[in-house]
Amino acid sequence: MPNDVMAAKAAPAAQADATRTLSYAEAIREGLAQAMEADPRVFLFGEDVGVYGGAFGVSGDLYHRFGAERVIDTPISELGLAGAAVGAALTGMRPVLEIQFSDFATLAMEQLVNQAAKIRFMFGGKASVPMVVRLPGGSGTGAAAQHSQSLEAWFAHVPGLKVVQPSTPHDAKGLLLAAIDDPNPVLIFEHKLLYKTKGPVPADAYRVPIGKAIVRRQGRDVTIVAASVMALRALAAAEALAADGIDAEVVDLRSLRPIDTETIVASVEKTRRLVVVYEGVKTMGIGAEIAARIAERDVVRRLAAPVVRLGGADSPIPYNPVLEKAAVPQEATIVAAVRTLMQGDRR
Amino acid sequence: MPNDVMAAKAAPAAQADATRTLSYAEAIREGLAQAMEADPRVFLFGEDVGVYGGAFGVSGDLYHRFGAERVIDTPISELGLAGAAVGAALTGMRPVLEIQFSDFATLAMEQLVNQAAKIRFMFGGKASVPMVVRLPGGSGTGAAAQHSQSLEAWFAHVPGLKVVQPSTPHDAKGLLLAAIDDPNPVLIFEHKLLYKTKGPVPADAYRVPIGKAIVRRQGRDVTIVAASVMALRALAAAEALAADGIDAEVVDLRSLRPIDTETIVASVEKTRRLVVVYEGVKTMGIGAEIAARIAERDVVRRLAAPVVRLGGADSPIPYNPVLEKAAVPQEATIVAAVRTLMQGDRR
Amino acid sequence: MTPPASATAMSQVAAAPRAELDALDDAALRDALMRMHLIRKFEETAEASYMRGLVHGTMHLSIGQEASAVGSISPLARDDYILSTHRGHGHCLAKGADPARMLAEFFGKETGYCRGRGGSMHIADVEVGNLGANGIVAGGLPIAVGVGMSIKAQKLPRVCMVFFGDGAANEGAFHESLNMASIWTLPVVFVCENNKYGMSMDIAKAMAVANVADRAAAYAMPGVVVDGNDLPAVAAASRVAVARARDGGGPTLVECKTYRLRGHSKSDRNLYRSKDEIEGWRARDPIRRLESELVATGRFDAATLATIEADAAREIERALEFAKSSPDPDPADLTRDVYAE
Amino acid sequence: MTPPASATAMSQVAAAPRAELDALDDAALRDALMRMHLIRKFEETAEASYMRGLVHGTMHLSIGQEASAVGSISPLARDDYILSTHRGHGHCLAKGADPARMLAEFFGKETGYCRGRGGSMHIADVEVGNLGANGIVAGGLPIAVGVGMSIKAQKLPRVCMVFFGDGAANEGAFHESLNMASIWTLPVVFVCENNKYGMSMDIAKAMAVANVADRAAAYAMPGVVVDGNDLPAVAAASRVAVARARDGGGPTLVECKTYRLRGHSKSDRNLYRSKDEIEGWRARDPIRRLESELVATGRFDAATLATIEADAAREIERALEFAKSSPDPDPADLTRDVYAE
Ligand SMILES: Cc1ncc(C[n+]2csc(CCOP(=O)(O)OP(=O)(O)O)c2C)c(N)n1
Ligand SMILES: Cc1ncc(C[n+]2csc(CCOP(=O)(O)OP(=O)(O)O)c2C)c(N)n1
Ligand SMILES: [Mg+2]
Ligand SMILES: [Mg+2]
Repeated sequence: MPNDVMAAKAAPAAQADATRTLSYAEAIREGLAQAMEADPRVFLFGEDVGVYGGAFGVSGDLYHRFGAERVIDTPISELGLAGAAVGAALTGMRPVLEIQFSDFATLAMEQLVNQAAKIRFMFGGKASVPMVVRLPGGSGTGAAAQHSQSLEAWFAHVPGLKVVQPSTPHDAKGLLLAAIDDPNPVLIFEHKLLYKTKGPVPADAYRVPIGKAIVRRQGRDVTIVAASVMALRALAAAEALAADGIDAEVVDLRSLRPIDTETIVASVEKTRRLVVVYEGVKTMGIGAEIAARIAERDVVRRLAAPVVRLGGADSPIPYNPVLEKAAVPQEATIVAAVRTLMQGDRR
Repeated sequence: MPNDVMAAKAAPAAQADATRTLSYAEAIREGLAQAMEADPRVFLFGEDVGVYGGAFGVSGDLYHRFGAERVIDTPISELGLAGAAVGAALTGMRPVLEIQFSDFATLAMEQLVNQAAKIRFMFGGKASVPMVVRLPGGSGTGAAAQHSQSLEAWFAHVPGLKVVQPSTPHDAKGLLLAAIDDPNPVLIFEHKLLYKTKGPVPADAYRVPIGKAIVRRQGRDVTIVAASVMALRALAAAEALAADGIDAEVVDLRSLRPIDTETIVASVEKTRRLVVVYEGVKTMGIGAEIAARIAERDVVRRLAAPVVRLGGADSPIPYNPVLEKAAVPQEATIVAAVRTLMQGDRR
Repeated sequence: MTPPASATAMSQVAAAPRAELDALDDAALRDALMRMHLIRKFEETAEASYMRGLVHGTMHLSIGQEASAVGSISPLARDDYILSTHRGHGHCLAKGADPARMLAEFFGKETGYCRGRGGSMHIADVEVGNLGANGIVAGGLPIAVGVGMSIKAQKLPRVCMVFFGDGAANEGAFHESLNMASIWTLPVVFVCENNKYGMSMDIAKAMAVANVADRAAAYAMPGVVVDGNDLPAVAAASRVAVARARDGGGPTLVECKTYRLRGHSKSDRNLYRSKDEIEGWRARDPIRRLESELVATGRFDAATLATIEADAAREIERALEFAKSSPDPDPADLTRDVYAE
Repeated sequence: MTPPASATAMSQVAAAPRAELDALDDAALRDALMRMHLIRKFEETAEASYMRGLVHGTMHLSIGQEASAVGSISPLARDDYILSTHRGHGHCLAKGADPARMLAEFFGKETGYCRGRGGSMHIADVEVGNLGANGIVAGGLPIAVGVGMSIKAQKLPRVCMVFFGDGAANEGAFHESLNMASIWTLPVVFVCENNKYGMSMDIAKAMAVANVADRAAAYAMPGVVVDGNDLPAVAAASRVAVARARDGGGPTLVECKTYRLRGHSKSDRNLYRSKDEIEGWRARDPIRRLESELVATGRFDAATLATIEADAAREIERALEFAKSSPDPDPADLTRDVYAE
């Protein structure tokens, strides 16, 4: 059912027969390969994307298929790499940069935020910076505080950037191809826990539009807005809640900049209840913006209950696996929160 | 009147006689001097803070008063400087780092976010990082897109950091001294437009507590939450609105991490209307979090109108002065938004 | 840092023949001198306009550094790229910008290079390969690496020249960029304009080596020190570096020792340097120095020099008129150019 | 990079007398050998525990690099500081950590050095001056500058030693840190453990100079290359650098040429290097090499060596028992140590 909704919106029926089951990592690799085949301007670079095949195996055999000049192993120099993407994009190329863990974008903020995002505007519209940055993020792998962050909200705050966060193999490929087409800098937050998840992926080089959320599950009683791995947890929670007779609608954000406010508002208009689920730290995380967009619209006065935000704990991600799980929303957290919300016994 | 409220909360009456009128820059300088006099562990460092006296004249004569070993001119190496603050703080010093423009913190995010904010937690509580970073921010000086940002929301998203944003000379000094006392990393976002503004400043080394907002003006009809220069614009707007018979309450946030939710909620409980004013980009700016904190509390269902967020435009800060003003809320913007809100004819 | 020995020597023996000067024909010299005058007069006019409140914000003047900008850029073709700095008016004009559209930008006008959105610190002139000034110290260096990768990937016969200051050489971006340009043999020329200070910080306090160029060895790339106030010398050094880059030889680090005669920006009180030092360098003004040498060697006569200077002055007057009379941007367009469609 | 010539030579002529070995008395040698065994056995045990699912996440083993850690740290006193890396188990043990509390940390236990919050990549042992491993490549380098400033400001007779890899030497943080340490003459020793690869990236592709130590000249600081698999040689080089730092002479960059015999992390398939290369380096195992030399020179007999190794093995067994039997943290404490009060 969720996949039907998705397919109807994103993948034309004609390709249905050419749809295989791929992992998220394989889907991204296929997208990269198709982009490189179609356009000589596209190249992939980053730490260990070549011979090693990428820290998470995403680039895999691309180095052998496209050669060392289009799949480029680099020194460990994140700031320089981000700047190199800017320079290449400014002068006719379509660079795709992998930043090995999204946490290391902390070293590249200057180039991403002061240069990539602003050059077009600062130059009065006379240049554009069509670059893509892939950033594996999120917790759940025991990699501790410096390798598990969910920093996407920072970038959603920056005009000039686009930010997407695919939750399925289908979207991972389609959003990547849309990002490579896009004349603006696009950041793709991939989730480490998703790389091995599988799903249907059309064989052709389809695009998933940037800026459009998708209703993964239709429901009457409550809207759950989430993205990335949290969208999958929300879907699982919705199935569990269905057993209780609670019919949850699940909106997968997919894009964090721009945000598809219309889809969210339409859903909340219907359900009159909103739960936002996100892995980033709760305070100033993406759920703050979703909640605010509801709070500033008339629908806020028709809510059956206050908005519920389930975000990351107010702490760095701990190493211990039990603590690590406790630090971000899990399926059970979502189920419990929605049950409480529906029962109306709120804090 | 606003000052009465403030003085009552923050400055003991006993020091009233020793209160002078100082500029915001002078108040910070006095705080730095008092901290350095009282504690040999405190030192100031950063680009051009010495002989030059600071890019905005904040350190002034401190170099001559305390010498080159406690007021240290540095190379242009923001990442290294932030790390140096971490190392000094870890081993017994109380460093105060000036990052010449807050925009350059983009180069220092790694050390601020991965190291300073997380070391205590990652080490299981066995160390602390008592460092202060001063960051002049904001627009209004014609310095264009790379020297005018308001990035404080990023840091408010990071557990382990504290973030303050003083709007008056009084708070600039008092929050600085509290920050230097604090055993955690504290970021102070100063506003370039405020450095020359004047106000009453007690002579003693008083503290303004981190984490406490202040009601600058009491009112019945609408709550305006703002910080830094926007708090002053909100106050001015409130006076203008009073002429229309609209009685606005103005809450000056002062701390962005932690946020004083209680003060805000109490005010909104009373006025049932909320306008959040902030200079950072509207999407994912600090107003998103304030709006969300209301949206997730019961008071949301008693609002007389949806929340209004006035934030920075969805663009980098332009150079042209007319565009530059148009890119962030001004007094007139606030007045107009509140009038519309009170009239009830919302979008 | 006292003025480089060669500079002192040169200002006295300008009449002696030398290869660097001989390498430039009359047209090249006329062009170089014209551009140096344009830069000087442009900046003087911008400064006066600032004083009169016609320009807001701040600006960073390169008065005294004209030979470095013009000499370095002289071997570049129109489709070669440059990346410039906050002190970039000279680079922009040397690469061929129209001073009228530059000044219009300072005035915040819609006719400016950045339609009033960028101002002095972000002037770009993409059509002639100027990929922009930069408000971030060392911000252009990593971008140059990408431009070099792009040139190489597209197999174009182009070169990218990136300017930065002595202060910028202590940013991490410097290190990462020179390293990448070196390992990938990119067609990039790194030009350090060492004017002795990073704002108020004396280079002698900011780094422990005598020359920024000494750091080239850390990247196995040639490092060249040149008297940055000596136009023929700068042009000669740049020619070698540009040829090397264009021929696939990889990057070079060229350091031009020069001096800014004005303060760092409009708020500088010069507390960190002496009047004597400033006057010492004023005596080595790159424009007057080239003019003396041209007269002393008999290449140009005084009348020719006067014509060149007058032409430059007229050009800048025209620019000022254009800037003043140009329209302001429409605030309704504020967010128009944030994203490309 | 073939193994350094001295390494090859050394493994053959270990019986010849040499100053580096003579400089270490029996107690020092016993201690060094003990620590190297501890590191080796600790990591083998950690690896086995990982395979058995007792440790989660990932870990970066330094098997093969023990001489570099132990030799470098050998001249440090308890109150000297170190800053370590993601490949930091050796540094931690060499500085005096209890392997039981380390292993407990890997097991995520409340008795671990970081109470289970940090894991392998963030182990710190502040009481003995170990300011922590670091998950960010080159992340410790800027921190070392601050520690150096702190030592100097407090006029303490201490030294800070910061470890980093060859890959880290291409981060901007490297450049900024060495520059600041140099201009301020800080008591910092920079130890680069050059194990030939940054993850899969061969140093020969990642930088154009032959040695990381060649970059020291860019900061006017001594740069020393040492055979990192030769404990007495590392100890000797470190002694000089530490003494220089302690005596106010400023920083030194010491480069230990070594090799990691295991993969980069637990997910490495070794696609970027040959079996031959690995085996070539295995023949230069720093522990066996020191043992051979000790026997050949008659310093220790085989029985003594066996005792040392057995002692180390017992210590690690005890550690494993401790780690296994320790309690887990209480999830209710999750946010307890985010802020200091
Ligand atoms: C990253 C960054 N840090 C600091 C500044 C503030 N700043 C602007 S110019 C400057 C001095 C730069 O010195 P140098 O590179 O020598 O260039 P110069 O101004 O001498 O031409 C400083 C500190 C900045 N713009 N960017
Ligand atoms: C800033 C940053 N970039 C990338 C990584 C991922 N990473 C971890 S270790 C490593 C290789 C480091 O190489 P080197 O410095 O030589 O140390 P080694 O692993 O060889 O000991 C990489 C790329 C990281 N942890 N931090
Ligand atoms: Mg300079
Ligand atoms: Mg290595």
